[in-house]
Amino acid sequence: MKYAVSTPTFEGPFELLLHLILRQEVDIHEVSLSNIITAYLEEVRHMKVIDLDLATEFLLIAATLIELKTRRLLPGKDDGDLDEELALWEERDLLLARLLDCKTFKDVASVFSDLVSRADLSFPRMAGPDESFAALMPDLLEGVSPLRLQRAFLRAAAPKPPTVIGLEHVAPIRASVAEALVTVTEQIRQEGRITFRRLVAGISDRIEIVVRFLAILELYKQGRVELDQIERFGEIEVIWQERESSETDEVAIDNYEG
Amino acid sequence: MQNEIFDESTGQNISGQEMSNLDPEIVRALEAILLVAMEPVAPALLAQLLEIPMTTVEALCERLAATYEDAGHGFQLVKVAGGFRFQSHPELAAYVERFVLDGQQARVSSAALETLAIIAYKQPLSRSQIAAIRGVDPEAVIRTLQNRGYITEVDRDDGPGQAVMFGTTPLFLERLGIASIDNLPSIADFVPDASVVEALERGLRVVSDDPLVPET
Amino acid sequence: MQNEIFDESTGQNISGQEMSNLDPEIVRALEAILLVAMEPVAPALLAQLLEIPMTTVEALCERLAATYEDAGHGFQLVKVAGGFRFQSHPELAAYVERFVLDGQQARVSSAALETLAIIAYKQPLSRSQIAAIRGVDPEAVIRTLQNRGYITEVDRDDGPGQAVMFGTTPLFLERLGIASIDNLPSIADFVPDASVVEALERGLRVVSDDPLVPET
Repeated sequence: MKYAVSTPTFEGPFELLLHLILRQEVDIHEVSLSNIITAYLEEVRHMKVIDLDLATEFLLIAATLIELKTRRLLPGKDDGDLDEELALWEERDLLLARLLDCKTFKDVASVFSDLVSRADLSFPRMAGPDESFAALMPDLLEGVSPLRLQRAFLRAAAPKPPTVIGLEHVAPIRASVAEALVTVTEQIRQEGRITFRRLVAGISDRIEIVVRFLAILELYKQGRVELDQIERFGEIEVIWQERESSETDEVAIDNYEG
Repeated sequence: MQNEIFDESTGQNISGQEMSNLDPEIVRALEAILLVAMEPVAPALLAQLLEIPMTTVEALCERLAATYEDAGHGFQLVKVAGGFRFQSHPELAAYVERFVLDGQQARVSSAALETLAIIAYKQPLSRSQIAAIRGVDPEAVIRTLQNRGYITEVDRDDGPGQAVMFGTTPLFLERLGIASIDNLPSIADFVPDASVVEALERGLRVVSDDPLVPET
Repeated sequence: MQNEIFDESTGQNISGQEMSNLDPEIVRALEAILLVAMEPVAPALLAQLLEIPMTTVEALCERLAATYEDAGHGFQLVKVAGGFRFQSHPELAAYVERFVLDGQQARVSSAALETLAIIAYKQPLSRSQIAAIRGVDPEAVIRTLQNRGYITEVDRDDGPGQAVMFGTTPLFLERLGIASIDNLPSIADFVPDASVVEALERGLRVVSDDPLVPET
């Protein structure tokens, strides 16, 4: 779990999201998903070293947020696909439930922390019986053979299995937001106007698609592209915005590797 | 077992009576045993060793604890992790800390505390259930907690994967200085209040920002 | 040493005066330290920790011991091996024996066995080397093993920290039914984890850097 976040208190994506939402709690009517997404991506960007599994989690949450956001921005006349609608609601509810859980257990943890601090003020007596009882003490090593001891040693000194599982599956993520930025920038610039569907054509990995979406969002934020979606859940079109100065030509790339 | 025979109040009365008839040696024996114990001693074991009812053990220990406190001793008798033990009085922590130096308890990180919180209230539960709540791969934290002896494999899931199920240990109770898992505050006390729920709901609302559209 | 300067009665008189000026907290602190101590605590160390003269420590301990005896407690404070310690009162030995025989859990934990194995194969080695291999604070386990007489301090490192080095005892060999440590099954073909090798090689340089185990 080697990662550092600019605010080191965030252990995971829920915690970060929770913080970002509750920070705006002062006036709940001011809570804005856009601000939250921006802040969220900002935090993710500032992570110095990022664990791959964790990166996946952060990105999946980001993707869900963006999905909610896109849905919110769209006019509510047309009802679209009911299934997709329900699925989105389901995802939102799931996220909400997780955030509530996260908040609950954070509060419990702080109570635990108080209990531990209090318990730390007392030290237990552990000296045991004095030596006059030594002969009576049952032998802890009853039934322990030299062979069992050897096995215990081998167990203790053996190389530990790597903690990260399914690495091969998420591995392509490592540099892909940065790479995706380069790739999509090139593609959009050439085409001038391109659908998101075409930008992710041939990519089957959900994470890769999320990463490309993030890349486009980044370009949108930088004012390099415009986004257009004619109907809800319809094609998203990405339109290149030509600039006068070439000084910003070099796209600022988020490097998730740190 | 005792509870079947005595209810709480009667039990206490009876042991009050019993105590006055008690051989003073029993009280001394109780002190002697507790002094040599290396971990909290369960009342059932004390009852067996001293050949007195468990309710009497509990009442005696409580009385002893009060006596020590009243006399202003530097040690105390407490019930922790289901048993009784001697420990230094928290008010003397500053002196004892100077003395034990390297016997100090390792700090518990906030990640570890949060994972412990989840396990304590939802046990038994599996790695993936923990991961789902934490939103982070809990493997490293689980291993630390297991190594420290705060959690243990308590079961295996019946399902196809036969996932390992984790639960808390008596050592966890000791670390928190509580007698039993039942002494933890109810999880209901921790459910976020309405304003938090509302803030979260608003933060994640799906419907358009258009004020004309009613929100749910 | 004190006896050379003061005879019993004079010593008591002098410290008697001093004691009346004593903060009662000092007495409580003394009790607290003695309670958590694993071994007899030398008066000199107590004097240093409590910031009082050694004569006062001796007098205080004697007074405490008398108080416990008069109050008929099941424990006593005695001076052994040049230090003071709590122990069970000899009159209650029968109960303590019963407790020791029936009460203690007589199975070695896997954590204890692994630590013992590491010490057996790699001795002598320090706390921090053990910690580095096990990846956890081994203090509690070391204490248990030391208590049971399976390991002992065999040496002190020459380095700046003068870390305590642990090794196994003749009792350990006896319990395992082997004549010498060389009779343990070979681990020659075994390739240990890189971190283990590193921990052993870095050896005592780890000591001073490792915040887990403050050595002084």
